[in-house]
Amino acid sequence: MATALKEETPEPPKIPHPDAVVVRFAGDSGDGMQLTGGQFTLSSALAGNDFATFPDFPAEIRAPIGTLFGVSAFQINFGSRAIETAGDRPDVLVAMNPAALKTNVDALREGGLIIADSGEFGARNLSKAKYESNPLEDDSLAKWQLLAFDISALTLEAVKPFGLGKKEALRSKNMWTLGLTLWMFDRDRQPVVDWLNTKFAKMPDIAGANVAALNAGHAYGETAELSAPIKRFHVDAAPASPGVYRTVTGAESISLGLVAGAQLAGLPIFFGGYPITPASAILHHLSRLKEYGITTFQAEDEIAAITSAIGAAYAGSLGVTSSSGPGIALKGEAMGLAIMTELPLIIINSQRGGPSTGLPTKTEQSDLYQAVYGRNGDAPLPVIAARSPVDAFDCAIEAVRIATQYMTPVMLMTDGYIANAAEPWKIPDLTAYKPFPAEFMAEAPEGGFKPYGRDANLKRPWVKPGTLGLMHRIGGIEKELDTGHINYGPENHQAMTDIRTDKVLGVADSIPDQGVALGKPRAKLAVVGWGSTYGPIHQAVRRNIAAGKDVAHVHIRHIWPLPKNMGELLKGFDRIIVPEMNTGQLKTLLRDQFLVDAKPVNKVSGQPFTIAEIEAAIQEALS
Amino acid sequence: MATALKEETPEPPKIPHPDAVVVRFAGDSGDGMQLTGGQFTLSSALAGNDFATFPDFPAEIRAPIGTLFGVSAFQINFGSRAIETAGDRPDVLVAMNPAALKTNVDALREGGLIIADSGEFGARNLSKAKYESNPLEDDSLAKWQLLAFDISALTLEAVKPFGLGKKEALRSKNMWTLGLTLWMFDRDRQPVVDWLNTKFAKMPDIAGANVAALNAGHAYGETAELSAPIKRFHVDAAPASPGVYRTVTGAESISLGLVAGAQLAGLPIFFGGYPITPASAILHHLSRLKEYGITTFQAEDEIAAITSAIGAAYAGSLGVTSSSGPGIALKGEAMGLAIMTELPLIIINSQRGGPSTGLPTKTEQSDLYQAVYGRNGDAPLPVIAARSPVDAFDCAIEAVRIATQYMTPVMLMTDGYIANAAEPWKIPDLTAYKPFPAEFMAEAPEGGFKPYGRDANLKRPWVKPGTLGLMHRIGGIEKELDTGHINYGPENHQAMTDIRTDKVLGVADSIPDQGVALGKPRAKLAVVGWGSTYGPIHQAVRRNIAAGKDVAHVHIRHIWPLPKNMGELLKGFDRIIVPEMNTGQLKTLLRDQFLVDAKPVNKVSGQPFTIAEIEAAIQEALS
Amino acid sequence: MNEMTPVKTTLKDWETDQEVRWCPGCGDYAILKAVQRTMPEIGGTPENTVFISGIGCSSRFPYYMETYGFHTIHGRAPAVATGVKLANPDLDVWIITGDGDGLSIGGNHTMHLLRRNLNCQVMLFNNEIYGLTKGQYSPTSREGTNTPSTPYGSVDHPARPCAFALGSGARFVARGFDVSKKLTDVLKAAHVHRGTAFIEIFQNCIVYNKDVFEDFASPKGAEDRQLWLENGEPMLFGSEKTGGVKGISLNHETLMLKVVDVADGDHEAAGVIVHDVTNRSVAHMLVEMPFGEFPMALGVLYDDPRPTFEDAVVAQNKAASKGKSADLAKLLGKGQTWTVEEGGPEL
Amino acid sequence: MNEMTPVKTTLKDWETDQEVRWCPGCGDYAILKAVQRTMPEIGGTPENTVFISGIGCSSRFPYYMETYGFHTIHGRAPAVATGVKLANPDLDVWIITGDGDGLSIGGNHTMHLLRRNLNCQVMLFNNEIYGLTKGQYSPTSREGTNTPSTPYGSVDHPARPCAFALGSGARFVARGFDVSKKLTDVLKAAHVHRGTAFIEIFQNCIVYNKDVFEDFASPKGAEDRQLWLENGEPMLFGSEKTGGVKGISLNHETLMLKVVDVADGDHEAAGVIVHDVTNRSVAHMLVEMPFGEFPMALGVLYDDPRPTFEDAVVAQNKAASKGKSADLAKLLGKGQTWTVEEGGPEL
Ligand SMILES: Cc1ncc(C[n+]2csc(CCOP(=O)(O)OP(=O)(O)O)c2C)c(N)n1
Ligand SMILES: Cc1ncc(C[n+]2csc(CCOP(=O)(O)OP(=O)(O)O)c2C)c(N)n1
Ligand code: SF4
Ligand code: SF4
Ligand SMILES: [Mg+2]
Ligand SMILES: [Mg+2]
Repeated sequence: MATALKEETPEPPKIPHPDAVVVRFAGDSGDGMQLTGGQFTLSSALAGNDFATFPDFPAEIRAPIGTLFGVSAFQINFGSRAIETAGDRPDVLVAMNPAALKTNVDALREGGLIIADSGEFGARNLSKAKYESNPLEDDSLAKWQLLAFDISALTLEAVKPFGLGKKEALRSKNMWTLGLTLWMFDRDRQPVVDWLNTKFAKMPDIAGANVAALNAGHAYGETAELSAPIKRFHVDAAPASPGVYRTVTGAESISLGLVAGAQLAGLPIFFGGYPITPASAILHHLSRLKEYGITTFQAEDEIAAITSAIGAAYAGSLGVTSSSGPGIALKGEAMGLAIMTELPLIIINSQRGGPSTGLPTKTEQSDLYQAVYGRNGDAPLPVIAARSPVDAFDCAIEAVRIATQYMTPVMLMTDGYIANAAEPWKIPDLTAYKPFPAEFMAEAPEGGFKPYGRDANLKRPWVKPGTLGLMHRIGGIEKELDTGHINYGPENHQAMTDIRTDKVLGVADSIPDQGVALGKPRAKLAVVGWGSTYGPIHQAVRRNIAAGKDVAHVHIRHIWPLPKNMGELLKGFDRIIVPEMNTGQLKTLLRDQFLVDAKPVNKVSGQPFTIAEIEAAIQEALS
Repeated sequence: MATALKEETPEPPKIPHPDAVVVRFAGDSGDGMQLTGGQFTLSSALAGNDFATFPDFPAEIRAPIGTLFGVSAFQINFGSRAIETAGDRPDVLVAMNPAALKTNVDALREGGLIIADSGEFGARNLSKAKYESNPLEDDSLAKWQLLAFDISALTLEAVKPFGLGKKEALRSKNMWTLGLTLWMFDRDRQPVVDWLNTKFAKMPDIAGANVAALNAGHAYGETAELSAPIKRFHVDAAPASPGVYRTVTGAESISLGLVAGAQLAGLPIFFGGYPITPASAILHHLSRLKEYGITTFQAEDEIAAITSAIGAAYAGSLGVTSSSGPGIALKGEAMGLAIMTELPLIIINSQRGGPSTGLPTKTEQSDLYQAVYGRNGDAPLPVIAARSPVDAFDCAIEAVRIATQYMTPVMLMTDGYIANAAEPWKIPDLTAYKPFPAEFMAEAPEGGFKPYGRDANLKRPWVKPGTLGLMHRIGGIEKELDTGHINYGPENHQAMTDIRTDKVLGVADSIPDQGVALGKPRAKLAVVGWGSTYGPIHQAVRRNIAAGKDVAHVHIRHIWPLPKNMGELLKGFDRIIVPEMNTGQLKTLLRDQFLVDAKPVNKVSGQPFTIAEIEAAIQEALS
Repeated sequence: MNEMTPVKTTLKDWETDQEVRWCPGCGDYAILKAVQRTMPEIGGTPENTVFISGIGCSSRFPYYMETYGFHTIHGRAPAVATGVKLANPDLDVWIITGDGDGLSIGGNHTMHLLRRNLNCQVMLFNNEIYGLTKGQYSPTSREGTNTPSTPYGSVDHPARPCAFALGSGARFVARGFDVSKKLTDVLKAAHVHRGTAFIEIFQNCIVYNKDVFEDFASPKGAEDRQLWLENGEPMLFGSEKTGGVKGISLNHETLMLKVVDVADGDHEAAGVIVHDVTNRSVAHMLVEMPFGEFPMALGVLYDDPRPTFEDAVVAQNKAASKGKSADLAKLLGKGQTWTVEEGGPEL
Repeated sequence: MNEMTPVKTTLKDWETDQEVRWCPGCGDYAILKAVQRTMPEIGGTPENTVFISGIGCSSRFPYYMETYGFHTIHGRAPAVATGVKLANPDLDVWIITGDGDGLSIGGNHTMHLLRRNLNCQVMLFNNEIYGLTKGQYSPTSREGTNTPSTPYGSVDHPARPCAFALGSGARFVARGFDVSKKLTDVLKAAHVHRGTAFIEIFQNCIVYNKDVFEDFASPKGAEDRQLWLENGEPMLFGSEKTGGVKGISLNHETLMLKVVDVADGDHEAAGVIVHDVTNRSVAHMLVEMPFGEFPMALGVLYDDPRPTFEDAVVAQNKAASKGKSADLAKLLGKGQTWTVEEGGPEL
């Protein structure tokens, strides 16, 4: 997380070199803040910084201009050292209008810098933002540094040559702001210029105007009269292992992981989806990748999405379906069918705030119960959780491996934060991944064909319809051992229930032991997490260790089955806390399985944990 | 459970008086075994016996005649002492054809009596039942007493006067058999005769034929040549508290409980259902009770069933919906809506074998996870489980009380065994139940109308559309404190999540402390159960206590929230076992909540536990 | 439709204090105003009116109506409405749904609502796109629609909402569009109809499916491209100044519709069909009449009431209860009973 | 329909070793035999044939066909079939469903299957009852049907499967009944049709809805009560010995159908409609033709192919992949990248 700028600048060098800075761009939904943030992120990447971002946009598509609920924000934490969170509190806040200032300024650290477009602080916008008086003029912002000037006017001025209408012209405001921030952080403009020219290749005027605005903002930094408290900073490149890097969001990374997994398994992908925030992005990504043997199907609802994927899996494809909480709830019955018919299927849950429709654009981890326990009957399936955008890639591959090697549906958990956040990603070398080709039975084996026969993993054979001589029938009624016929017998039901249970538990034989992400295996306190809480937990634990505290960070990828050493590992710690963005769900699993006194630390606000919150919880647990 | 007849007859009196006997009627689906069992049950009731029954019919509507999977059975355990299960092993088996013998004889205790219709043991039926030779003739049945005679012929003979076709005439076979068994157990025929005459009032011939068959069977017992090993028994009346009794099945009892609960709350009932085994019976019962202010709606699917009930609750009725596992899975998303909108709704789950379509006609307890954890988001709701047909009545009333007094959906758990089993029921005196009238807000209170304002129970007001001046909007998006407007704010979401959690936990303030059904509160071993395992657990624990063992039986009605003293109570026992007809679901709840080492005892065969199985588990736990 | 003593309300009485959260320029605004304009005219009372919606931009509607409102879950509004109406048949229920909400995930509930003929109004906002989820194609999107989920264009044949409604058994089918002056008339006719009144409203999603209805909805050339149906009136469109008056006629060979020129106002000579709102065969042809070759059929296409669901349910509940009392003790004591006398030892 | 090199199979090749578990006398037996008789005639190959069903008595069907089979969950067979067909378009897919499975819980999937026009056959066993759950009324049950869930008679208006199919965009709609000799012909026509072929088969549930179709299905009086449609043939029924030959004609005033007498075989004079399977307007009238006043329309009511869903999907997948390789490294390296040189300290 960012250390305050001041601290970073005790004496010269002319340009101070803080080891991390947090900047938040906030404006109207129409102001293009996500774009601005995206380009600033890219520039940070090219500058070799490590970083993490947090886009936070409104539920409304395009809320009326100037309203408080219409504010869209993008936060980036970039540094010359490892960055795992988007930062607790911004050092710099760019506020494009009063509503953006009102909704974001309290997050700004004391002494932080506000850059505001005074041109937008007219009476109308002020009242929309519920300001009695103009905060740029009364001294309500005293505890922060304030830089206010008429960015709107300056932009109009800059783009005049292109003779655009006012509305059009003002669209370049965000580029002006970006130009200024690029200057502030001593960044190269060229990549953005190139990006603008390709993006607006068909509209040279728009391209020109945006470039002009970008340059004007940059020039403004250069030439701004010295009286203004505007300073420059240079954040050095972060140490990173050599290689080619790109930025990746969780949604991209999961999509790419599925493609990679399918290639390692040698299978085509059938993706059955139905749009829902924040899961839709995966459907969108995969829809563009047809040349990778991917068929995407936008079904009439989530039930058709999963059942079509089950049909495709039956016919020999890797079945994938994806949704968020409410949609996953609708898929529950069909998951049971996939469990009973033992077909390879991946169910991706991009979690959002619940219950019910809840908070579609906010992040949460409250679907773990649903993932592990949320079906009728004894219906076990493996559950995997990604901890970050980059981690989602390997998690997706792992999900494909388990689904195909064990003939089972697998639940892959991510969340709204991971889905939208971006990280730098060292592009992996696929040859480093061991292939796990899926096998189809092509003819009856020794001793005859048994649709529900078993291999060492208790896996049943996968037979494609179209295979000569292996015709058979499957379905959702209890199956008979080996034959797969309908069977209501007591012994058979017990035996099949045991097989379904043991098969899933057996997956634990193929996964690595649970390690400790930071700290000692037998530390005084373990902070156990899963999913997107990785960043804040990791940073908080690192700081405590640095401060000499005996704390460890355990982060679980395999939620079910749990790694075999998990019980032993947990019993080694004196105390355990489990921070979750829910009311305490993983905690239930751990207490049930291992009878360890895992104490919940819960936050259910639709916002990620801050490092400070985890630090506080650690402190309390240690006292 | 029945003690073997022999033991009951050391020396005269002429008619032995065993304290309990188990009889199983088994035949083809077409043979009317369920009817026979039902009438025998009634006669046992009128004889003052306590009893429990277990109907076990095939999944097929009418399987082809004579097939093994077409066998339908009805077991009754009746005695002169308290009876809690249908009995582990029959003392008497009535087998109407080879398939019935084949599928049921192994359950018969050694030395038990077989009554078989030799007329049905022709080559065709024998091969359908996969018998090489006729078991009535080879000595494969040696370890049992065998009474075989041509019931078909005897029936045809008896009903000749009514000049029915052969097919028609043979339909009376079951009455012949019933007549014989009534004789065996020294019972009065008149009630059955009356029942036949009313049932077939419109078809006097049929009525006459059935009565004739009944009498013939009875007479056969009287006159059977003494050589035959046929004995009579008299099972005395069981002690019972004075009052008027009837028999009741779980499905009836839940329906009646809902009606009673609605009257205590002063509300009309809206029941939205969709047929599914074994839940349909509740829809059927309620459909006949329109004069009790009940509207039943057979919806197009389970989702429409629950959402229509939510709509009705919104409009001021008690909303009720009912299904079994797969259907409950489909209702998950809508349950979230009821939780978010805080409307009174009862969701009844008549559990059956799972996962997926599973074993529709078999009983199981494997939906507890789904009930407590099976929704997206943090979505708490109270869960209640009935332990027997009679208990289901009070459970239904309790569900109505909680739903209306706390404005919350409530899940009421029963299962296929309870739904179909019959018990004697002392008809309750409704004046003994305290009314809990539901309140509707009719006008804005002091301080203005707050759709999401709270009372002491954290309950929000219930306002009927149509109420002047209280117009408001509700929905599934996170609500704002008090106003109920849409609100995505972090603090608000945290606060609302806490309120939803605390409101449900608060229900514990209104429920009795958990008691001990049998044995001492601080016993060496507690056998903790829920739902329909009550009978076998209770009997097994009783026997162990009788044998001087320090064992207790704890049976939980309130699954969530758990009674406040539960942790304390459980921690008082040295050891805890939890027998469940699932892979260990209540056990998860107890271990998570109280960190007690509750050990699972699981049976997932679609059949209830036998007392012997629980006894074995107790023995193992004590050793 | 719903009998109530007409009370005087004004448009303002039907507005809430909630900020309207649709995109600037969204067609939903016009529809909202049209409804708020309609309510006073039909003598509606806010407290007896309930707006029930699913999920979607359109489904935000209830928050902006000063009535009772229920913003339910995706696709389920018709089922919720059925419960509301059966619990209280006196309420005036309006269902607000979208082409995704009502025809994709909710298609089955829409079908059964129409089949049962619950007495309510269904306003289906058809913008041929999923607005709220940021622009994926919907079941009504035209073939080849480029969206985030169909980057190469959609391939499935679009559903025809009105044809689907008729096939499901609808007894009232109408069409309008967001900015049309005549929308209020359509809404009034829908409200007068006893039974499920299905109204497809073409709505401009300015952000994700801009102006797809311009070809007939735009004022210029409107008379040539819009066929406004009036019961008892010939099916005429076009005008002298715009290439002549035309009419819809039937080819009695093929039994298909065709466009005919109407010379000096003599529509009979031209064999123009006179609109009979109760003619189901013609209704089928009108809802499937391909736009382009034909104008867009608007207004009340079909209106032929039959008994409503809640009337039948209420009537049966009444009849079945007749002469019976809600005596619980009697119910509990039903069937064969027996008495255990005093004295027997307690259990 | 599905191209495959005809191979010789016999009825026996299509039977499984599983005991058939329907009630004795159930209409399902006859339908099973009809299908097993049809498969050899259409040159089907068991290994390329897949029967996919939901839940219900009818949905037990796949267990009795010696092909690939999937007994899925209630109402979802069309969606499962869509996945199967998109994963392998060469398979010959038959969907088996019931009036509850396909029109109640599964109505929406049926609608979207028809709209998209997946190339498969849908056999909807309409017994106007929920058989497997022991006899509750279904969406096709006639008003007043007494069942355990409607002890006072059902009150909702029944759905018309074929009308629903047409409204959903069906391009092939046919009708038959369980014991009809002509059922195999209908099945063959359905199989020849490229696209979703919807077949409503009236089926006698002897246990819970006995003989509800007897009024037209019973052999006696059949020619008066059954109108078997043949493309290009006049719509004739009845016979000289049974009160005269009759035909279906159109009242050109009301545009409604009517029954006319045909004098000495001159159907033209009587204005009897000549059946054109591609005429959608007439199809709409036929599917809604009320039985009693009219005979029951049977056979192929409508057959007018249009492009299928899987053809479009496959074509687009091909086109989009054209000239592109599935180079994963290229995909991973997409977009703006940067390189960290050797030497920088490891993280
Ligand atoms: C169960 C469920 N699935 C998916 C979604 C996501 N979702 C919300 S609205 C919507 C479709 C909206 O389209 P439409 O009904 O046409 O309304 P519009 O926004 O176009 O007005 C979807 C898919 C959801 N909220 N719930
Ligand atoms: C999700 C779900 N809901 C309900 C059921 C119970 N159920 C099984 S079949 C059926 C209806 C069967 O009717 P139909 O489709 O007409 O088939 P039929 O038995 O009449 O051939 C129902 C309600 C189920 N198995 N699954
Ligand atoms: S996305 Fe489209 S439909 Fe939704 S509010 Fe914006 S313009 Fe209207
Ligand atoms: S219940 Fe009816 S449909 Fe089902 S098998 Fe029996 S006769 Fe056939
Ligand atoms: Mg839409
Ligand atoms: Mg049926």
